[in-house]
Amino acid sequence: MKLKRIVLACATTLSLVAPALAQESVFVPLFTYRTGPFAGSGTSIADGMHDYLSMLNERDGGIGGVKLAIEECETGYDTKKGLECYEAVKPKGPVMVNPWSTGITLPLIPKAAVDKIPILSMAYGLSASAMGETFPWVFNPPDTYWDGMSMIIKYIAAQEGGLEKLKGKKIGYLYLDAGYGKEPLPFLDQLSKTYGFEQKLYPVPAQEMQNQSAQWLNVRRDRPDYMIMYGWGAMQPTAVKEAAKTNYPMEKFISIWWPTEDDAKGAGKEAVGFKTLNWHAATGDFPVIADIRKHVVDKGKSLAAKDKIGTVLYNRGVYNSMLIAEGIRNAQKITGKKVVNGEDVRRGLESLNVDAARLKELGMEGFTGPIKLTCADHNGHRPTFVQRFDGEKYVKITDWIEPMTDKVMPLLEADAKAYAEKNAPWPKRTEVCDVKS
Amino acid sequence: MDILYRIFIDPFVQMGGAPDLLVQTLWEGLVGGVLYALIALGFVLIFKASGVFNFAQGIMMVFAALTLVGLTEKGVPAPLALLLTIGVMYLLAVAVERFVLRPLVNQPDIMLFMATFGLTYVLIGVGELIFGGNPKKMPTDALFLPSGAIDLKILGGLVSLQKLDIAAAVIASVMVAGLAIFFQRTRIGRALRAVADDHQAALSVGISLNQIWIIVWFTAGVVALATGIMWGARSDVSFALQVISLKALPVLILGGFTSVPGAIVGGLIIGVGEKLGEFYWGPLIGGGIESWLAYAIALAFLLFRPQGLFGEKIIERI
Amino acid sequence: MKDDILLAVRNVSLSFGGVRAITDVSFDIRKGEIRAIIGPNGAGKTSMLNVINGFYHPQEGEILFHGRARRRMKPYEAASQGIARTFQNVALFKGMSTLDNILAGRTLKMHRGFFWQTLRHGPALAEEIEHRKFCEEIIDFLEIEHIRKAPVGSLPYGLQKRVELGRALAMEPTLLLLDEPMAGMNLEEKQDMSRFIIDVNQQYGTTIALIEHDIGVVMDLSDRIVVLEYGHKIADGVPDAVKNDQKVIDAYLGVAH
Amino acid sequence: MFYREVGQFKTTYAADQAIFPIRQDRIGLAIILFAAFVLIPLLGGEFLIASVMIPFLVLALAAIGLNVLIGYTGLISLGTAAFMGVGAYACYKLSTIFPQVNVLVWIVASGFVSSAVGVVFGLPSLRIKGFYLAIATLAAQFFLQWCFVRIGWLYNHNPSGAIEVPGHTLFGIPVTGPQATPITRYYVVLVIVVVMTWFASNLVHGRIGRSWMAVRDMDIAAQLMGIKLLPAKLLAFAVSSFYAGVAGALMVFMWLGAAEPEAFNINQSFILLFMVIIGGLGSLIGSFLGAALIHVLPIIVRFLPDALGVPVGAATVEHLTFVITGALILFFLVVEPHGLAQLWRIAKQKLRVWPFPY
Repeated sequence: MKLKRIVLACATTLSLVAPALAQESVFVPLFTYRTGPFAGSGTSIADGMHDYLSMLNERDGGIGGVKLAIEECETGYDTKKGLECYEAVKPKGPVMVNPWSTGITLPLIPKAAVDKIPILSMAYGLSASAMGETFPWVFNPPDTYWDGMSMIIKYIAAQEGGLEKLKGKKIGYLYLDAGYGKEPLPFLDQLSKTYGFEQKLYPVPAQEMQNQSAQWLNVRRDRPDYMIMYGWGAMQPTAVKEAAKTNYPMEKFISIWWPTEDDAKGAGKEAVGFKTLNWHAATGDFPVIADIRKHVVDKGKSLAAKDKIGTVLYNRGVYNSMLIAEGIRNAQKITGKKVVNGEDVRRGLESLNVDAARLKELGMEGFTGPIKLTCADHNGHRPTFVQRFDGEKYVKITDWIEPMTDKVMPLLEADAKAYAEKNAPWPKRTEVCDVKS
Repeated sequence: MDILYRIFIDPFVQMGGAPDLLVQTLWEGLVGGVLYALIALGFVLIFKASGVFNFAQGIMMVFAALTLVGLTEKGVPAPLALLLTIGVMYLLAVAVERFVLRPLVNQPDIMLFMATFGLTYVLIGVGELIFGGNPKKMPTDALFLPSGAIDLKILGGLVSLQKLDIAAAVIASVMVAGLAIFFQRTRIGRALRAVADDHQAALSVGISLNQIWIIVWFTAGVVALATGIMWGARSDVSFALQVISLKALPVLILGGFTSVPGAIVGGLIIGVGEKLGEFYWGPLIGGGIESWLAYAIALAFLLFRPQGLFGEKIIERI
Repeated sequence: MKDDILLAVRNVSLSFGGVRAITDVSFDIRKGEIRAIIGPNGAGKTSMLNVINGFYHPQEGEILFHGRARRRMKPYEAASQGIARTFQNVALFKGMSTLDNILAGRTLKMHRGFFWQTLRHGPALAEEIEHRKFCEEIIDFLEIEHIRKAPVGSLPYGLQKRVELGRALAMEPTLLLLDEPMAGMNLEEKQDMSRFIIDVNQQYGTTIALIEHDIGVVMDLSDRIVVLEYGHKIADGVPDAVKNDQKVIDAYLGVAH
Repeated sequence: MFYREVGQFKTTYAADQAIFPIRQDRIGLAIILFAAFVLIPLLGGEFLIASVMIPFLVLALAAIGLNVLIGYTGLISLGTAAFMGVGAYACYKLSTIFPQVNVLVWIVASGFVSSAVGVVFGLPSLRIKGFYLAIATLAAQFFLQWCFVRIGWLYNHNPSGAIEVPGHTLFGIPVTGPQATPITRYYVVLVIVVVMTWFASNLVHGRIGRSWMAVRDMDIAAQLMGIKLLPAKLLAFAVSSFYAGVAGALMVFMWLGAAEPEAFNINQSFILLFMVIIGGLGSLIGSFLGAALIHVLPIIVRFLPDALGVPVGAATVEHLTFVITGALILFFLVVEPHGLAQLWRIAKQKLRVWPFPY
């Protein structure tokens, strides 16, 4: 037992030493996963998040004259390590956490209100947490997975010439057999009944991500008119390859917003035509990226590989950090404080309003669309577009597609209510509201 | 009644109704089975010669493929990278012999088994440390592996055979044949068989056990490399492959731990069995049963024939 | 005379996949005697013991214990009827101490269930201590007090044999089977072991069947001897009779038939 | 000097049959318990309690369960995490179906559910052993994990597919959910772990423990002692799964707060196996030492370079942890196959004769 005590002693001292941070800074921890089975996606996201915030520090001296203290904590996409990261950063007074894993987000949701640390789970996590009245501390802009599904269906309908033309069509749904992939199932079911299309389900178990031939044999048998994918990590390149092998028409294969360029590239020329949703650009031709190059990358302060800058997931990291930064800036504006805390940033995020003019100031004109959150709506339900893989990169091919918010909202409301009931006693919202919608 | 119909009749109706799909399913199963068989082959080689149940065989496959891809990504021409990787596998064999097998000789089997867990973790760590954890693409063209498919218009439908899969089957057969010749015809091969039969006997004819272990582990390493290339070309090379490689374990139960033909036949049975199961029966219980079906087949097998397909009946001596 | 017989082997035949190990052997063991089974290597002696305590099930013939016939019996059933055993190559529980090995022999005599075991207080502890006392007596008897707490894996061979005997005695057997109890021992150790065997037989009245290669020891120790060769019984009787039996002499001297 | 048993004569077998016959050991145990119950909650920071101590205790409990199977009975299992999952899901279901019963009751009750499942998957152990059994337990691992994903009833059809822990109270104090302070949760875990460790210690030192070890060391001879193999092995499976199940319930209810099926994946099973190997097969203290080492190692590897002022990338730290874990396994197997527990024993032996080793 002696060894244990020594080890514990070490850990104690370390946890006491660590919070010795400069007072005049805002602490932003970044949970990242540069290791583990999903490192391929995680590395780019981590770099994008890190580089944008570093750029603000280098270029502007932080936000509102306060430096950002950025600290990465490696989760390896593992829930247990993620919680450990949370406990490790908690004493240092983080203004928010970005769990970057649904598994880590779920246990943090009830803690957020108690620890006064807002959660920004950008387009992942618990869909119902879009309901700000039930989840005042959780934000998941700009879309939920249900929004995503509705936009894919709308895109498919547009190809067919209208929602009523979906009748009698067969739509296949290939998904990671985990909470994330299964979440849209009830919604898809509802849509199929409404519009009269037939849904075909192809679950891929997490440990069989790279062994999908059985699922694709089923695809061959069922011959769906369109395929929708909610994949993750190594599941995505494997699916694209299998689609090519099965001679599935790539133009009719549409994914939610997670695949990278590399995921498609693996299948070579055959992957041309593969489509994904997105809400931001997938190139580096924007002033904001130029600034990152100038202030961070060229100074050797970035871990990112040069050719990954401006790719889908790098830009997603940038977008995520933009939300972080704007939330902090807003908080400063509302409270008049320079050094804001978690409670302030919660208000800042809730009154987030990044309009076209603000995007232009940020050097993100055309990079993404405006977003506005309210106390009731912590998501935004922003439109997305479809991008098509051209063999090298993704090219935007549609205009903005609005989600079926009218169909999604009742589900979200019901889910939020069910969550609060199952987790009774769930606290009633008492937090102040700065922006009534 | 309906449920009985769907379990016992409907799948066969489907098979008869679309024979091309049945053939395609069988083919996919066979190809998957060949890859399982190759991993199992590595196990068998090592188990026969050193009595070690090498849990790290799966990770050796990933490690070998990762080394190859990592080197080509760093700009090494593919053929040279292949040679270098083979060299790395040799060094690995030497290191394993020196730091794991030699100190643990005469320890209970279970100790050696657990040591290979340690080896697994070391290999994962070292591999990621050097080459990073991102999934990597296998440079199939540079390795002269074919791509594309042969589409056969038979059975009133289409059966599509990937050239890559055909190549995998051919390479696997060549490798098995090569190993068979190696074991039957060469001096070292005969020595290896002698070790398998009796360590003492092998020592008495003047063969160094240490050398034999190195050779066996190296051979298993090369088999692992070939498997890694094949699987890496089908999907990407990443550490997530390791969990799939565990499927070689039920193959071993079917084939027996010491039988090379057993590994191959077992691999094919598991490969075909799980594809048929997933394709025809999986949808009945929600699909995704592939993750455990192989183990269930093996378990059922264990209860009726614990010694495997080709193993000899074990008589307990007291 | 009938009541006198503890165990009877009747026309037993045993084969493994066509290889005959024992062919039509019959003999009996009387209460309280020391019965030796001898024969050259491969004569089927150990197989015979394995049949008696239920490891092997003979294809033909039967075993009567306490006059009751049985065909298929599990080893633990044999144990619960009072048949204990030592092995040719010591089969101790190597990871456990001497004391624990001997206590393991008391398993059948301990009855406190799972619930009390988890508490290890009250009845369970009382039982544990009661059996500890019994085992200490055996330890005293076998003169192995000094290695009470030592792990048996590290003990010298002679002592391991003694611990194994102790473990068998802890079962308070009615019939004790000893498979080469003196193999690999020096003269002094053999004398000790002989003394223990005789003492066990006389003090506790335990019936003993033993296999031994040292003919001298066998002649001294045993009341009656059965001789096997190639799975057949070739002689049965008191030591003097067996010693002078021509077939036995031939078998041991390797004279061709 | 102070660690001496000289002069401590045992006059009864009762004293000698005690689990800690040497007085200093009993004092040491008292000190450890004092530290665990008083010092750590008093002095430790929230991080130490929530992210080091609670996980350590939960993992140690699971490791004890696995050690019963591997270390004491010699049956290899690669499916411990799945049995933890059974406990966790059972506890979730029981506490949502009967919310009026205290959750602590269900945490213990879920152990019995896990136990029952463990016995079912332990049945093949009669016919197969060694590596074969290890592979058979993989079937349990993958099948049960599939059930956690596929059977919606198990997670009350939550759209997230995960089980979430609502707040429960004990005597008005919140013990689960976000309102429960780490100290409260720590005490709950600590009490359960201490009591269950005491039970385990009693079991392995008595008749049942001896019959397990007998089966492990020489199953043939064990049968001759009147030990029936199947009941002994099944009991080991039952007890082992019970411990794993309670540990799993504690993991979700007291540590994580919500869990997806992935929390019970095969890597978790492997990590528990490593804890048992490194800690020491067939040693309860070893289970604690192994859990401490494996759990704390990544934390140290993460913080040490920082503390020393050497910046190391987060990814590198993770990779290094893998290498070090693997190397430690090899090291212990080669140098000290009985694990940390044996080092502990040797240290005690040295202390016994110190300062005059001859």
